[in-house]
Amino acid sequence: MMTATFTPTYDVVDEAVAAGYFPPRHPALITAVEKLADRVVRLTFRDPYIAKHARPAQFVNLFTDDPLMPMPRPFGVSEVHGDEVSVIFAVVGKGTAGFARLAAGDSIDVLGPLGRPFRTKQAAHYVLVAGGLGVPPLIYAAQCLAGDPATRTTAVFGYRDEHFADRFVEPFADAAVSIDESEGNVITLLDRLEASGALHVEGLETVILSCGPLPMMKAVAAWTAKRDLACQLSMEQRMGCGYGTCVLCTVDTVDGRLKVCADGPVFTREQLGWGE
Amino acid sequence: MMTATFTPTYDVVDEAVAAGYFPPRHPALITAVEKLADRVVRLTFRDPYIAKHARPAQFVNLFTDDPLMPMPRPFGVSEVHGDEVSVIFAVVGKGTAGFARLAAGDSIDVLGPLGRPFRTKQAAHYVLVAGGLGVPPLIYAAQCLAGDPATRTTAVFGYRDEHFADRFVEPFADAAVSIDESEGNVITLLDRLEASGALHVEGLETVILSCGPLPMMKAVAAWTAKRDLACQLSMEQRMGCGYGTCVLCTVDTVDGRLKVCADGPVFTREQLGWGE
Amino acid sequence: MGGVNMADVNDKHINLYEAHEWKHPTQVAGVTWKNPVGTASGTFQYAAVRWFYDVSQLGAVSTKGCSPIPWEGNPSPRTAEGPASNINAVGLQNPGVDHYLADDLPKLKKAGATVVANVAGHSDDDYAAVVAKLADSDADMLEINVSCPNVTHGGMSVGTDPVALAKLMDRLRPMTDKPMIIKLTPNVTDITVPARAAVEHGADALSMINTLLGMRIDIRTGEPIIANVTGGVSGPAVLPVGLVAVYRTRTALPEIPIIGIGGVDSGEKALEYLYAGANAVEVGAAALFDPVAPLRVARELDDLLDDRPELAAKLAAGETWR
Amino acid sequence: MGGVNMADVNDKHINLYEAHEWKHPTQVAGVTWKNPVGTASGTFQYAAVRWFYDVSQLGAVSTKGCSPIPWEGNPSPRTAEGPASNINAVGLQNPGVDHYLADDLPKLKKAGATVVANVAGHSDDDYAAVVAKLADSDADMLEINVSCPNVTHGGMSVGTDPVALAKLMDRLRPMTDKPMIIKLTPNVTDITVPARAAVEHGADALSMINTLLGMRIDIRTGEPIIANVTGGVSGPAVLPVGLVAVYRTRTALPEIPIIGIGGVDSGEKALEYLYAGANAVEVGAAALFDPVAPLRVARELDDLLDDRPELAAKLAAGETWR
Ligand SMILES: Cc1cc2nc3c(=O)[nH]c(=O)nc-3n(C[C@H](O)[C@H](O)[C@H](O)COP(=O)(O)OP(=O)(O)OC[C@H]3O[C@@H](n4cnc5c(N)ncnc54)[C@H](O)[C@@H]3O)c2cc1C
Ligand SMILES: Cc1cc2nc3c(=O)[nH]c(=O)nc-3n(C[C@H](O)[C@H](O)[C@H](O)COP(=O)(O)OP(=O)(O)OC[C@H]3O[C@@H](n4cnc5c(N)ncnc54)[C@H](O)[C@@H]3O)c2cc1C
Ligand SMILES: Cc1cc2nc3c(=O)[nH]c(=O)nc-3n(C[C@H](O)[C@H](O)[C@H](O)COP(=O)(O)O)c2cc1C
Ligand SMILES: Cc1cc2nc3c(=O)[nH]c(=O)nc-3n(C[C@H](O)[C@H](O)[C@H](O)COP(=O)(O)O)c2cc1C
Ligand code: FES
Ligand code: FES
Repeated sequence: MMTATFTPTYDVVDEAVAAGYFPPRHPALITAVEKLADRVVRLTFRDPYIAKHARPAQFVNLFTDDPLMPMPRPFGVSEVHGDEVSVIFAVVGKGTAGFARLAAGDSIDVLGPLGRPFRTKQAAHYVLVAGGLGVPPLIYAAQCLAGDPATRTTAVFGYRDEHFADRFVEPFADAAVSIDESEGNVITLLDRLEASGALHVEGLETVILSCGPLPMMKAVAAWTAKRDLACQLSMEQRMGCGYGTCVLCTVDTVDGRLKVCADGPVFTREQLGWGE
Repeated sequence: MMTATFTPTYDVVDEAVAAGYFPPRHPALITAVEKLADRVVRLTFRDPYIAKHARPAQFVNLFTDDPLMPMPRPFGVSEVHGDEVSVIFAVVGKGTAGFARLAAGDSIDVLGPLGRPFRTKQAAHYVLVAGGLGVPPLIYAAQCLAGDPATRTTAVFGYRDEHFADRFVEPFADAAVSIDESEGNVITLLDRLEASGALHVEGLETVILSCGPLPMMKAVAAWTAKRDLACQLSMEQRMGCGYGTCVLCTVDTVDGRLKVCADGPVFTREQLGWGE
Repeated sequence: MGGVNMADVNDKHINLYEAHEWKHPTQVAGVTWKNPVGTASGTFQYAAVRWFYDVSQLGAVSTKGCSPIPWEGNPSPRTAEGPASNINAVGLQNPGVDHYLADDLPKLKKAGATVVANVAGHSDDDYAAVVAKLADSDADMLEINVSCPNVTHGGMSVGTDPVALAKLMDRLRPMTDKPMIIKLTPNVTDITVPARAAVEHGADALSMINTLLGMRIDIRTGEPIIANVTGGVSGPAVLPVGLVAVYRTRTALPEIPIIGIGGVDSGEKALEYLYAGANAVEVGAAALFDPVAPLRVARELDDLLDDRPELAAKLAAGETWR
Repeated sequence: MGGVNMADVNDKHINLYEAHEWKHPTQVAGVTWKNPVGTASGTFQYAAVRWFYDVSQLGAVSTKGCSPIPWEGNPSPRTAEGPASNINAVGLQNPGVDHYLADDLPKLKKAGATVVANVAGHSDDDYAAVVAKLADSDADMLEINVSCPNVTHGGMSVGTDPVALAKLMDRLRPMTDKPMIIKLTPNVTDITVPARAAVEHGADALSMINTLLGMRIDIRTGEPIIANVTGGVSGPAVLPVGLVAVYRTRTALPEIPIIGIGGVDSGEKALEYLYAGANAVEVGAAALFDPVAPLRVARELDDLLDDRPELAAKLAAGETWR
């Protein structure tokens, strides 16, 4: 009842931008909510600013409308179509349970895009290695790189069971393979790709971009270290603000404790001191 | 979004009653919300249990759906039609502001009916003296007494400006007069009625039932004391629970500090030690 | 167009009025509670609650603070709302221990409740007078409230002073064999200090937390809303403060039974207290917002414990998670 | 069918990006703030906030606690959510006072901000080392944080001990003429005791409250969510506790300037602090949930003070409501 409905009396995004600032938290109109798998949901909202500016591995803070849960919920952008932005999330707690109950026509408060993206300027063969709910930034990386003739992308996705994201990444990636726990994990796939020569693209360096559970990312880092492949990892940490003001989201790096939200979420294997 | 919508998966009221208990807090469907005057709203909800059991001066706790505001908001029942219950309230703070934004089709959590009603068993001429937002219990008293041929009712309502409740009480009361601050107050009216002889009904004792701001009720008590008329006053106090468990809602009486919610809200002039 | 409607995302329906076999009892200082959920003192009056549910279904009921003679408490208004909280300044109004013994207690025992008799005092003599009368009563446990923030003598002034608390304990302890719970205040720097004083001087159990000192101001008048100016904050907002009190006390005093209180309004929050090291919990302000809240919490917890057999077994044996 | 749609019931639209003439300044220990709203230390970093608004528009900005050398703070996770609150256990991670003097402070001054430099320490020597370096800096005021609950030495251990606090004050006071604010913790029985110690030993102003000790437990694992186990609770939930701290301190120490902190996320809540006796307020956790919250609070308050000329006049003159 006291829920904010989507009746923007003024456009806070435009006003902020016109004054030379980054948009503050503001409501966005939800255009679609779909269940992808057991407790996995894809939510799309209309936000021209975020749609225009978001880069792969950047995330958005979503806010519940329950004031008992005021903290930001960060989610990686998974796709952008026109001025619509999608995220894919797992229902893990009360906040995501609430988001899963939303429907097209509702509104949701957002802040973003936040964080530093994967570095993908270089012409390369980007191997997009994701596990579980690490898929969103890599779907979006595939989407952004799809337009770039100088690069190649291969998606390597590992799931617990349902392959819920294959259909989102396949239209964008040059190649896509996936696996679930009944068969193995992303390392199984990487080994297979290596054996078949599919990792190697003539004239292009192979760069691994990865996101997923910590043990998976450590395994990927180790795997790439052995082969001396460049490896960028998108990290998660509990956040206070998501925009760099509170130092609540640190990760231990060789340069000390850095903010996942503002120094990351993307760190190189070398920064994390992994797999050496 | 996390707002409880009215999709009762089970009927908590029926289950409680079947088990021999009073219904706990439960959602009710709102059927109408109307603005009566500046910052004065009439809200109607469907609640067969409350509709059946409520007596005049009993109240219902309404709850906001904002968990930052968990405390009950008590409101006197103003009318019952079929299984629909109305309250009339002023927008004074954030809770009532939220209630004013509700619309038919929304749901609201309620608990009730609570408190002890006016005692109206006796055949009498009930003079219903209300000021401002004290009108609801007296409208309902008029409604309940309208069916009783052994009683007469005269409504005496005082307003700050708009006479927003006359049209609700007039169908029920045998006589109704009202006034606003530009002209005087309820004492002005009582004096006029007395002078015209309209307070006196052959064979019936005159009993004053009153509700309104404290200074008004004290003036009414003094007025009735001088004339040795019976006077029942419906009191207000900030409440914690509304059903007698917390002792947060006391009023000073000659018998000590009593609970407005469970010993009242109706107290006699004698109990309050007023107007002696 | 519609939102996702996942069964497991929706709240489970529990019919509170169906007969229920309690699956997971607990022990507090040797007293068996049929489940780990009680009511918190001051938010439970039998005369009010009996219309809403069968009070024997709770783990225990802690009754309103009881003084040697009737107390009238503080003037009104006695309450204000905080963000996700209630602020109360009852000031321990109650009809006195004789009334309690003649009326509330026998009715509660007749109804089958496990009764924790909460004891209030303005002085050591007051506490002693009440304990003397309750010593041979039917109450199952005594809970000494040395933590009320709304009285100028006794209450919190004892609970924040370990020396005064030890002295009080030395006086009360020999007076009864009944399990004696000491109820502590969070308005201290380190709650383990009074906790230790209480335990070293004979407390059988501790309950915590009582309310946090707080107030609100009416911006229309610029004046405090509560007549007594300040009151005690309770309800959802205080949950993290209650949890830390239990956790730290459990760490400092591994053996003492603890009743966790503060902001419990769901089985999940009750469970947090149990994981923090409590033997049981009590539900306070939540019962003001919905009379049946304590019973609902108990039912939700009973189901949550099904999936946690190790914790459930410990509780049943009078042990705790940590 | 539709609900009532009353203009006066809806929230007023304030365009934060429009140029605004501040109408109601305040004075804190002789320093003019262009409005009574600052940021609370630890929730404001210029490098992050400058993208969102012009920081010179705030009454003042209190910067992150600054230590003699860079500190790495506590391990992660450092935060959990409470009901209507944030729980933080940063442990004062910061790049040290030299970095502050070389980087943050000059940038803030250049941006036109009124700067309150917040000082952290694990020992009296630490505090003294930082104050020595800030003594001749461009900072407008110093705020000595003797109230952090997330460090084992210094922080709250000083703020809860009036003797230690007096000793620290005696050491720091002669080192600088800059207005010195002492930031106090609510994790005490009576905040007026350290407040008085600070004032009697030379504090120019007090700020309160820092965070309340709290924790959460993950019911999936049974373990504390925060690596450091406990953290500090802030945000809407702590409002009543902050108000009582200010009110009681104002009553005990009628002359000392006070900055009210804790749960401020609207002009109305800021106003409550002013009525409680504060000269100004700071906005903390609210800025985590929306970067522009401090500016919005300032704008809302500026309008609310229009209708309260007596309060506004007092603030402008360096006086307080009570
Ligand atoms: C940069 C970043 C990107 C992310 N992208 C995705 C994504 O694309 N898809 C996805 O499913 N999840 C993603 N996550 C994790 C996601 O933020 C959490 O699952 C979510 O916040 C949980 O919210 P909740 O209310 O359901 O959980 P609750 O446990 O109820 O939340 C309580 C608090 O803890 C925080 N929290 C709980 N779990 C996590 C977690 N694993 N990481 C960070 N904060 C947490 C919440 O944000 C909230 O503040 C991302 C996290 C980060 C840091
Ligand atoms: C028995 C009883 C019957 C009432 N009947 C009516 C009625 O028919 N119509 C009507 O307009 N008002 C009635 N009131 C007053 C009504 O309850 C308050 O105006 C309302 O609770 C204010 O809520 P709020 O959220 O807008 O105010 P806020 O100030 O935001 O509320 C904060 C808290 O203070 C309490 N509160 C604030 N003002 C009052 C008050 N005057 N009395 C009691 N509690 C208060 C609220 O319930 C809430 O717990 C009645 C009060 C009582 C005790
Ligand atoms: C209205 C009210 C009255 C209370 N009275 C007492 C009391 O008499 N004795 C006591 O020990 N605690 C008393 N308390 C404190 C509660 O028992 C409990 O410790 C506190 O409210 C925290 O729990 P909660 O957050 O679940 O409310 C009272 C609390 C409230 C809200
Ligand atoms: C993430 C975080 C970091 C903080 N760091 C500091 C600090 O370095 N120094 C300090 O004095 N207070 C610090 N605080 C306390 C705040 O300044 C403020 O006193 C407290 O959060 C209460 O205000 P709030 O409810 O508005 O957040 C911190 C608070 C938070 C949430
Ligand atoms: S979450 Fe606040 S700095 Fe990263
Ligand atoms: S409001 Fe709780 S006893 Fe009256």
